[in-house]
Amino acid sequence: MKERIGIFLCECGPNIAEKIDLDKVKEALEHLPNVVIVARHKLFCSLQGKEFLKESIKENNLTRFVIAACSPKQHELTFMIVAEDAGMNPHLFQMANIREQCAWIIEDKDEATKKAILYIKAAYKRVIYHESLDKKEIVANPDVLVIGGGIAGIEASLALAGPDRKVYLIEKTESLGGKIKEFDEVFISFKNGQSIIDERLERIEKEDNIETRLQAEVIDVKGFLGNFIVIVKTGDSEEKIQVGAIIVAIGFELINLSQLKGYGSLDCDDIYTGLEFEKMKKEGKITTKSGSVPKSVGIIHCIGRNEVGYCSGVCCLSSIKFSKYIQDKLPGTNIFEFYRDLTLPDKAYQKFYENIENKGVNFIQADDIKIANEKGLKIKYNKNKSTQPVDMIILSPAYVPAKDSNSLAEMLRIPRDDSGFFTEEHPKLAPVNTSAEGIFIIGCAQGPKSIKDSISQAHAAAGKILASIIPGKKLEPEVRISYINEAFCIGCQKCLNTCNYGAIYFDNLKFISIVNEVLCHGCGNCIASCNSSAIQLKHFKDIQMHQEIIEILR
Amino acid sequence: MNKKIKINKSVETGLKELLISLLESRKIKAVFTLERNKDAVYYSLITDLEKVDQASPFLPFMPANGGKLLSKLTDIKSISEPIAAVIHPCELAAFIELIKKQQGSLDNLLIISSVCPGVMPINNISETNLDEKIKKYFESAKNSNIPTGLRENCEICSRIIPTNADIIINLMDKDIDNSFELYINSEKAEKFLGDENGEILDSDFDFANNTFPQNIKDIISQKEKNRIAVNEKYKFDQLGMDGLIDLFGKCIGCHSCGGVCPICYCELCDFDSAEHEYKKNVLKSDLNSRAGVRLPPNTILYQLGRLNHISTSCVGCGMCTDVCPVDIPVGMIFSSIGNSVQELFKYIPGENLEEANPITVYKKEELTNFED
Amino acid sequence: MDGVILKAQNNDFNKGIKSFLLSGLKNGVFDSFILSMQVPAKDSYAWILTYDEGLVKSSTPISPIMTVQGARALKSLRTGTPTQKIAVVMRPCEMRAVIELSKLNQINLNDLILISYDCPGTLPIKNYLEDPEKGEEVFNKILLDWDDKNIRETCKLCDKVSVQEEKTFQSDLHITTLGIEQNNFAIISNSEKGIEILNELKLEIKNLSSRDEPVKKIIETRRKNRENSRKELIPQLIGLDALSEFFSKCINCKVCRSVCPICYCRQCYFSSEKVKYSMEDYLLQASTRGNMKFLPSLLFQVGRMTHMSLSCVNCGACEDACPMDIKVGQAFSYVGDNVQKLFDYLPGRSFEEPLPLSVYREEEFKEIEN
Amino acid sequence: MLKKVTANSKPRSSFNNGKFMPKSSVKKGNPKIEEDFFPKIVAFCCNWCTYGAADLAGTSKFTMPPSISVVKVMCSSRVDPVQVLESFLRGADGVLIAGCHPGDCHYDNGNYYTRRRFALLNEVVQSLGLENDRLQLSWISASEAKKYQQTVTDFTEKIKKLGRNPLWVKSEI
Repeated sequence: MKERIGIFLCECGPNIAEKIDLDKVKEALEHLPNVVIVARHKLFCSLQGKEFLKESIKENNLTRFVIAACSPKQHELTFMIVAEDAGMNPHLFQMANIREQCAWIIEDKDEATKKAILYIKAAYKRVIYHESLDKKEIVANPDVLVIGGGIAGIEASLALAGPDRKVYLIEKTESLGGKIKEFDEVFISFKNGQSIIDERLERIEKEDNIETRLQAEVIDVKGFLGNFIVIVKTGDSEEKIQVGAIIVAIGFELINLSQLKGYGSLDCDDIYTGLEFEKMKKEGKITTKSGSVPKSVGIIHCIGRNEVGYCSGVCCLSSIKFSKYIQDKLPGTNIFEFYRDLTLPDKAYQKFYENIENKGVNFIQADDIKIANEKGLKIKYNKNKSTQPVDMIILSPAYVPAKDSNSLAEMLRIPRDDSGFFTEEHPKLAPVNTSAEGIFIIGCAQGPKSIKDSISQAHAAAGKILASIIPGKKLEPEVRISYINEAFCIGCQKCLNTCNYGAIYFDNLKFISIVNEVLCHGCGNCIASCNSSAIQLKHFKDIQMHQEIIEILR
Repeated sequence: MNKKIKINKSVETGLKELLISLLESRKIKAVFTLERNKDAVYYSLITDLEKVDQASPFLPFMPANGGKLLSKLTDIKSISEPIAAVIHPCELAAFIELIKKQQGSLDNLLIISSVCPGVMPINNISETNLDEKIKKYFESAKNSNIPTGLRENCEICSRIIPTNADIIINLMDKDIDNSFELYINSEKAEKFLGDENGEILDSDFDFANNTFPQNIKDIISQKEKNRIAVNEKYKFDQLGMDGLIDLFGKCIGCHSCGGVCPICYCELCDFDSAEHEYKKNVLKSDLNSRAGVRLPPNTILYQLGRLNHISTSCVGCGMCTDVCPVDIPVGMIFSSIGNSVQELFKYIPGENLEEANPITVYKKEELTNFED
Repeated sequence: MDGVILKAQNNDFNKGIKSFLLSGLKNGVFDSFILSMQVPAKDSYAWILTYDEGLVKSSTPISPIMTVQGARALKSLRTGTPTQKIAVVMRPCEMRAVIELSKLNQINLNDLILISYDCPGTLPIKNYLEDPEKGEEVFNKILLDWDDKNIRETCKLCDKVSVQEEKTFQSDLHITTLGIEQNNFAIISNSEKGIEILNELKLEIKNLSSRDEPVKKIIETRRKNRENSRKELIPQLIGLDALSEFFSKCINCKVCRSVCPICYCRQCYFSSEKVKYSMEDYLLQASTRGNMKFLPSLLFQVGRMTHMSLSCVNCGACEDACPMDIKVGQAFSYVGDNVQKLFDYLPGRSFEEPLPLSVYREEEFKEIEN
Repeated sequence: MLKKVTANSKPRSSFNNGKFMPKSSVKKGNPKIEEDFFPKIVAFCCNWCTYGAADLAGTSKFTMPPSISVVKVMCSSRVDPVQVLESFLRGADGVLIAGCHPGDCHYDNGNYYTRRRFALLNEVVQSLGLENDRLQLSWISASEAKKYQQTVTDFTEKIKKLGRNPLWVKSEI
């Protein structure tokens, strides 16, 4: 069958049309071999645009097409669907990005036009070598592994477990609940932390489809979305668990106070971290070490903020909550809250703060807190010019990543940021995903979070999993993947070494390498490792890149 | 079409000026011809008139078979604007053979060739007295003698007339330093050439009917005699197994002969493919039956196999001999055996674009003498 | 260094080596051999795999020329060897290529016993072919006096001629003639496997310190040769003008690649459709320059360097085979030295050293990022 | 469009001396220095980071010299040194490989391989005395649109100073 190629130029409203002379572009493309139509439209991603594209494909019996518009990151999927609607394989088109890479960045219209022509010609040369790719389907295991039995992990487990989905909840310590158990009261309901957990533990107990492993840790992870194989070590025994997705909810730790310098003496009596104070409150009496009731309390925010380089964002609220504790239990105590900046987002926080302040808590902005133990505790600030003696100090140290995050990141092959927290795939668009498909990060594992946010994230990740791994429904892995030209492969296995996914194996009988289509992620590293280019990546074949290079260098 | 143009200039000057004028009038876009730079000689694609000056179209060397190169130039798609190519008769023949295998196209190519006195082995280019040698070469050609120091293959090549070229120049012409003649051998050539180039005369060559002046005929018959003499020297038909082993015993299996061969156009040679790899069990049984096995194996199989693949199309250019690292006279073997195969099928490679390669067609009543 | 001393009557090392090999055959430490042997027409040498005593006796383990680089011969056993204890006698540069190809899974070392020898270099094939009989005579003299007048240019620059304290190549056994008393030669165990074999043969192991001085001396001479020759080579090679002239003679026959042991690919990238251009592409190129060499050769030459220079063992096979006498071996060895230094890698030095491009460190090459 | 560049005149072949020499009617050209030189730069950008940065730079309407032509690859490790070399020999005045910062590769470790391969290529090119300044490896994450603009602009300036890729006008290569 003779190839019939269409080229479509999107005006993108005024975005492209005003910056690129599309008539000139059209003229330059019309004579290309096998091009049967060059057409433009105001907005191909609009309803009418898509309809126009679909009809043009049908009317002209197009076998392939190029669409010059915006970034493929934006609308490649849109046009794939149109192609499919028009009855053609959705992989037989190529986008040329003439908006982000021409119209919007090149000032001179002539230059932008020239460049657009080069890009479109390059896309035309590439599309010739595109192949129809068929969807692949793999059966996905609906079960989920949740690492970390804190509030986020518990919440996600509860949301996910059901008759056709098992959840394995892995907890390092001897009990579920995490840090929240240690909170006496939890903003905004001022419910007891333990009771919040207890409620959930009861539900977990009743839920047959949650299997909990306490004092357990993950020691190996293999596989991919839909088919992970995880080795979990509980005590001395190891077990193999097969799941389709993994949620990481390993929480946080407080920064180690001994690492901190410049705050003066942090290791004196009557200095407590927030968690220690919660414990004291829970036990019912707030006293100094000598057993007396404190007359004045200093609460210091932002401990370690300079060292970690970020605002933990949740300590302000809990610090203010401590004032409430003290006001409730020990009315009349002088309370001093030292802060650098107050972080009080959300609809309820500001009101809470104003309320506390009105009740007589002193809020003092200070950047240079020093604690001295000279005949009683003293908080110095304002370049040592001001001094506030207190009976007790409560510190709000920064949240830092949990200890296991490093080894876990390596096992799961997910990145961490400079601070050591796991990195989400995109801070706005994919806040609970990671770069590894099927692995999610929620709660404080990805950065300091309030309980509320942790729970939201737990639900978000659960929602993502529920929507993507539906029992009985099959998954569609990447189809633009590597393949091997058996005639050219000589079996040196360099590609095996470079593949990060174990997606290439060696066939001992044929003496050649073979690509596992499900495991391949389509990065193309193997191709650059193969000197004879026996291995190729669909849609990024050597010949396509070669053609593209020639075209753009014209 | 039996016409020729007489140009009153030395052959090289005249040809270059002609090419320049064709470039200048934009009748052609580029010239494909030999260029020499110190001790390097290569085919060059020239678009700039000034650079035509540097060309050496008649330098008696063949750095690569021009037919193979033209195929690389035209195999993706035919040329859109005309190009003139100055090549040797065997290169043209190879090109035509390649076109029959869909590896190129003559469209828009203006082929200029010469009645060929032969070329020298490629490594002679570095010789110190080269200019002297070249001078002698042209002296001999002018006097209708076979120059000395040619490629062995050229000494036995009788296909010295490029009957398919558009324009043919006779280098075996006494007067060549002062005037030369361009034979117009196609309609295409007529489009490019006219009165403005020189005096139009009737031709003394009849390429269609193989009628040539006596001096050319003499050279051809001399070369045919040479071929018979060489056949007698090598006795290819009486080699026997030992003779074959002696002949190819040196072969190191580098497959370079195939690499430079214009007829070997395959992307991956069958003999380099996995099929021809020595398998463990074969090796084991070979070793059991023979006591010794040569590594790498199949050197003779490669030679004989390649002979089977290309002998009907072998043009005897001798590129293979020139590059053989162990000095096996590959070209002589292939040319001689190729010649007998071609005689059997009455097929001359490159003679006629329309004529199918003999092993791609058959007649019901033929070759019955091979049946028992 | 320690080793066993063996007899070689009339300084005929080949004979001595062969009787050592045959004693190994008798004792069952070897069951077959891969050796160099004169071809029937007596004008060249070829590799032969044999278990036959007669064939071993007529072989020439140390041959005057390098026709097929040994590693290329061994590569044909890629899919499996027919026996388990094959003794392979090859030059140090061939050994190094064997090690490299084993890392590329082209040679399986399990069934091979690698035996290297002190190599004075080889004759240029072209010189040898002029008069094979005389060539042999010349070479036998070189084996004794190590005079490098008649050996290949690339061999004159090779400092990896023998084993020494500083490891430069890996083999199992090494035959040494340098610094050993007349009419004798010695065998050094160069690996665990080698030690086992010498033990099994129950040979007396002696100290061979007498060879230290001569080995050091020859290595020094070779290094000096290389330094001097580089001085000459660099202005011919480096810089665009020099480089393009250096390769302007190249006729794209790719013989250099065909004889290269490291170029193991079944299908070369540079002969594939992946580097094809259309007429328009060529014309564009030609018209910007006015003229262009057709076909251009620099992409092939420099591209091949990026493909194989990390593993280049400087065996000189390419230079010996080049019909245009381009100093291709010296050019590749110069670039190879540089890139190998960059990655602190020496091809063939050890079985374990991984190929530089198959591994990485997180902290490295910061200086090349921008 | 491309301007015609005349290569340095080379010594004539001795064969052309004397009688075979045409009476040259053509004038000799001198190498011209190009005044308004727009370099051609090929930028191999990884899909996840640098292509994203380029998109963001576009969306942010950061103006850039038209010199850069982007070739999208899924990962910078897809870029074969030979492709860089090919771009270089095919007339690119500069070649940029850009991907995710080390450690941030979408495929975990691809860019470490990229860096090794680049180091090799760089060394080969440098060893041969070709202008390795024309090759650049940069790490630009998806959010670093400003850095992308800066890199592209700086690299273009650098190449402008270096002038036309001399490889492109050499006829013997």
